Amino acid sequence: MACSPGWSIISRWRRDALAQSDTAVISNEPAITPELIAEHGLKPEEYERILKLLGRAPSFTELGIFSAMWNEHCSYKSSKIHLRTLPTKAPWVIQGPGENAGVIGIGDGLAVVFKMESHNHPSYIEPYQGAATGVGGILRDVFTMGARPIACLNALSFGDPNHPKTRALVGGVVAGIGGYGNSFGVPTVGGEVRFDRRYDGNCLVNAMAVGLAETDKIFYAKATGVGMPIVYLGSKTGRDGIHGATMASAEFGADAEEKRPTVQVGDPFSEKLLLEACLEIMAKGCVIAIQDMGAAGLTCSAVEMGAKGDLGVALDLDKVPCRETGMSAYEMMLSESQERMLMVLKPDKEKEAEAIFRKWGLDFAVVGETTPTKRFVVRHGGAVVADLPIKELGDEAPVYRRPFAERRNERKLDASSIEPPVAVADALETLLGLPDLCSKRWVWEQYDHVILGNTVQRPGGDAAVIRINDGPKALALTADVTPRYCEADPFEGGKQAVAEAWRNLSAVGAQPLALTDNLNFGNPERPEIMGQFVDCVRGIGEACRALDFPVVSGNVSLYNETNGRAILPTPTIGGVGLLDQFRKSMTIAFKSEDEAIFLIGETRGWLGRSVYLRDLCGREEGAPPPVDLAAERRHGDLVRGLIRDGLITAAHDVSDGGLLVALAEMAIASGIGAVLEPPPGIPTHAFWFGEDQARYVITTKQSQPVVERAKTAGVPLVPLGATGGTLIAIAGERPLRVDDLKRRFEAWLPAYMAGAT
Amino acid sequence: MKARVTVTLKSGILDPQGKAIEGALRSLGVGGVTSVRQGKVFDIEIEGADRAGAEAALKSAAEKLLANTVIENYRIELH
Amino acid sequence: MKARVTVTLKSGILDPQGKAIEGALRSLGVGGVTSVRQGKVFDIEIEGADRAGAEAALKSAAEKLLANTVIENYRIELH
Amino acid sequence: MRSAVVVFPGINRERDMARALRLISGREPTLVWHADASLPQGTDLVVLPGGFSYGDYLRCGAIAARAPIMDAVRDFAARGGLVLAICNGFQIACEAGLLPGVLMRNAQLRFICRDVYLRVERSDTPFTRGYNAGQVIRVPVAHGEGNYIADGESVARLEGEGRVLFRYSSPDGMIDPNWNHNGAMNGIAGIVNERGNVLGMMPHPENHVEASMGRTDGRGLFAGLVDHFKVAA
Ligand SMILES: Nc1ncnc2c1ncn2[C@@H]1O[C@H](COP(=O)(O)OP(=O)(O)O)[C@@H](O)[C@H]1O
Ligand SMILES: [Mg+2]
Repeated sequence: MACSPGWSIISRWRRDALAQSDTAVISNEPAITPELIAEHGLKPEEYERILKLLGRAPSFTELGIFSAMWNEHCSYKSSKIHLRTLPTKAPWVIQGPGENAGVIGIGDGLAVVFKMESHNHPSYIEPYQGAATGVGGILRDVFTMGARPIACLNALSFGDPNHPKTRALVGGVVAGIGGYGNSFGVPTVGGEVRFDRRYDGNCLVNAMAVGLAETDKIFYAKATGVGMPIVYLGSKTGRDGIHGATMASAEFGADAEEKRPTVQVGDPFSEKLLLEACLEIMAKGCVIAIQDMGAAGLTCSAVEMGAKGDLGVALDLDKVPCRETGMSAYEMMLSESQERMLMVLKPDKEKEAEAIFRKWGLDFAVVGETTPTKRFVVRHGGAVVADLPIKELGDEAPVYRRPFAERRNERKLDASSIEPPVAVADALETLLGLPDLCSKRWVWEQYDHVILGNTVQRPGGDAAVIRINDGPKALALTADVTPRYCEADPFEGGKQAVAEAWRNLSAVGAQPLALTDNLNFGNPERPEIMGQFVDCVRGIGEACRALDFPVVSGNVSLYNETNGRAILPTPTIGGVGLLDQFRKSMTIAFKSEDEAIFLIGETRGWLGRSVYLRDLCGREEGAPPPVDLAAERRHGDLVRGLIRDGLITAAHDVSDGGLLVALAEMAIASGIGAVLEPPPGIPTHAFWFGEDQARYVITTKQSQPVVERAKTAGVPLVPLGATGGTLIAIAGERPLRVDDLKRRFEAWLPAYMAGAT
Repeated sequence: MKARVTVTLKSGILDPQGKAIEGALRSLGVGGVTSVRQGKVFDIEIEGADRAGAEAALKSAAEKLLANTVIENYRIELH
Repeated sequence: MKARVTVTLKSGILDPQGKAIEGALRSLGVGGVTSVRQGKVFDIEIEGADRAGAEAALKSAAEKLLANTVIENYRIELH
Repeated sequence: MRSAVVVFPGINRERDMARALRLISGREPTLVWHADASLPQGTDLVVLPGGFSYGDYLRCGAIAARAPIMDAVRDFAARGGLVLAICNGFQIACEAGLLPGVLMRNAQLRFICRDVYLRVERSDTPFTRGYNAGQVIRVPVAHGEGNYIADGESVARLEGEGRVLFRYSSPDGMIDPNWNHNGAMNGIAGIVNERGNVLGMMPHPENHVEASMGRTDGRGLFAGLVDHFKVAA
């Protein structure tokens, strides 16, 4: 019989006790064959583990539940032991990894809730819906915790622009991210876009959401209390993305297009209603615990809520609102239909909560209750179709210490060994028009980046700046990684990704507070890939410790490879920083004529793994620039101080493309030119295009105090020249018109997307 | 030649639009509607009288552009 | 009962989407297409066997909501 | 100025609008739920804000235009009350028959969010008295379907009766296709009804009202409305 919310606790115990006898498990379901087990992505030894755990063979539904809970995506079985090494604590950290999103305090009783998550495989299969549902998923992670989303970012990696699939993927992914975020009503304010043939068969779509909550009104997944109603909220359940979770951890073969799961379709309208309804019942104090339904929706959310609370969960699938008829227990437990939540409700608030959801036109159904048995019991058609030990489902998931290969790091390239193929001026013109360095306006103009009226700095600078409520505080947000560095030297590359995010936040004047990561790699069962992962994580951890920049949330996406060809190691870092005065946020644009231009940091002319070396010399060689974390900290602190004290008028960190590209971006952003004088000693191409780290370009009207500040801080400060005119005029080089550089900078992406290149 | 290509969502694929329209019709007091699924039609004119050629062109149009065959089916009618 | 309501743009109303598709088809090398106009179809299920009642309901659905009769025409087929 | 902001499911710029009204009129607007049958007593200004009512499914604004509250809005307008319909609100007003024409897909078929320049065509209306005729203002747009289209006769009337209040223009006020991001007929960005008491416009003046945030070009519209009611009172 079906359970009704009206059950007495006693009778529930009896039923669960009954259910625990194996005989209660019905089986008008497919037999569990080795093939079926393999199809579920479970290795034979993992299946053995299941048999030992249960003392019997699992039912079909139970097999599905295990496959969902124990796949890479949900169990982090390959990455767990390494993620544990990351620093996650700081006085301002309220909640580190392990919940739906990380939480940090920013004073005034306010907390920032944020996380980044990948939707790589779904986006490759159906770019618009894949990217859209990726945004929807990360937004739910944030508002599940009681935070109202205030900004989104997205980090995108696509294949070679000339690969036949690339253009359609870019168009679909960007439209999907915009289509969801714009309709939901959150500004999408930052991110990155790169192109490399190594992403030909696996594009990366990493979406980050940031929300604002009151410190004392944050909600968690941990269920408490026995006999509490478990409520299903949001949209109805369909056969969407069944096996999505298992799929998301399966390496692509040539037949990827065949074994595609039913595609999930995003419904931003329902998500917006779900947001408003959830925040309303949270404010009314109806909620004990809440968990969004993401990968393997009902299964993961129910198990997580129970396991975290040391409680059992009894679900009755006959109560689940379904979109389609005749859905099996297996399908309901594994469905990835979007815009759904599971909640443990205060019993006395049930009617109030239901009324709120009805008002918003959303489904609301009591589908089960918490039990004292620590078992996960699922009934369908009155019969028990799953009865599993709830803690073990998570805790006993396999954990692998996979073998990994140390990478032989490459030698440092000597700049003098690299012949400049073209003059400096020609090189700059080429670089600014490259897919990786050109303006991404075509992308971010498809995102509503002004809604909510708090966008202080729009896309186009180093970090987006979002005012908090009516101010005066503001958040700085950025997403960064340099995959070509990570491949050449995963440890230095991991450090660099964190350092660049920290730098971008400092460049707008923000104090970096914490980060979220999205670790995208190939097949971890290959030692060289596992080696990349391990060393990147080591590098990230080292940088986080050195910069007091803890990791509070993150996501791992493995098996990003096709026919044995892996993506570049891509550990995307999403950084969050705080400004006390949004009015003081610094921008990259030159402000007026005749201001002094200085370079902060040391330039050795490091061309190894630079964009210059790759795209102008056609060489992908050498060690990437080393990251001196102590210097990063000194230099960033200096820049932040200069901004706070109003001593400088513009700031821009130096990253891809090197110093002259950074200077050109500052000129293009303002229409004001510059007269530049390279110091002697370093080959000019290495000086202008080397990618040494820990560097910023600043402009000032008050050179003297700036020079003194740098001296006392022991930070190298190099005069480069002055702003002014309409040209980038370098002593001894062909002068370049800023408006012409701007045209080149803006031209490539629109032309490419129009099919003109 | 005139042709019509009709593109509809595969069954089982969520149709948020249809769902919203269903609700709206209900609140507008339009009785008895139990399900709405939305699709697209493309009315296309093709020059030349060669039916086979036209059909081939329409098929590739549908496959390459008009339908997203991951989630949609299409039908071609040539008048 | 199953029905299909087809909504198309009135002639004379210009159709940016159709225009763009025309262009796209040309650049995809799909030959001979001289014009594309995009419309919508709604596949509707109505309960009850009374055809007249169903037709009335569909007509009011089309008039009240499915078509913007300022710029669109509609056609109802009841199967 | 007592204003009422109508909230339909899926609307998402009601907060932006409420802030602009609060900052400039000094009064917190009332939020009115789409399912309500009436507007608050003594409402001076009704606002249909931006967003994606009902997800923009079917046609932008189509479903919201048929919500219960819209009868009250129609009556309010029929009695001469001022209605400000922005972005999705403009689409809703057109679908509701409060304004002529329709807003079609942007010519490039992409959603566009950027600052645009608007030429204010006249200053002798409650909505534009805060500006000078011919003045160029810079405000953001954020829409995928803002391409204004109406039949020849309607457009002729709009132009003939001086009912186009805002036009997309170059920074120096030239009407130029290169500065018309969505392909709207005659660069039409905002129009009023025959009676001049219902304004529909695609751009978002409510997002440019704070000096500390950069630009204040949007203030004139709200400040003008406040004056209008001061004078009236
Ligand atoms: N996918 C995207 N979405 C939104 N903004 C983006 C995206 N890609 C790039 N941008 C913006 O373009 C600007 C330049 O990007 P990038 O070169 O990656 O900056 P940086 O080198 O400082 O990290 C940044 O402001 C960034 O936020
Ligand atoms: Mg930067």
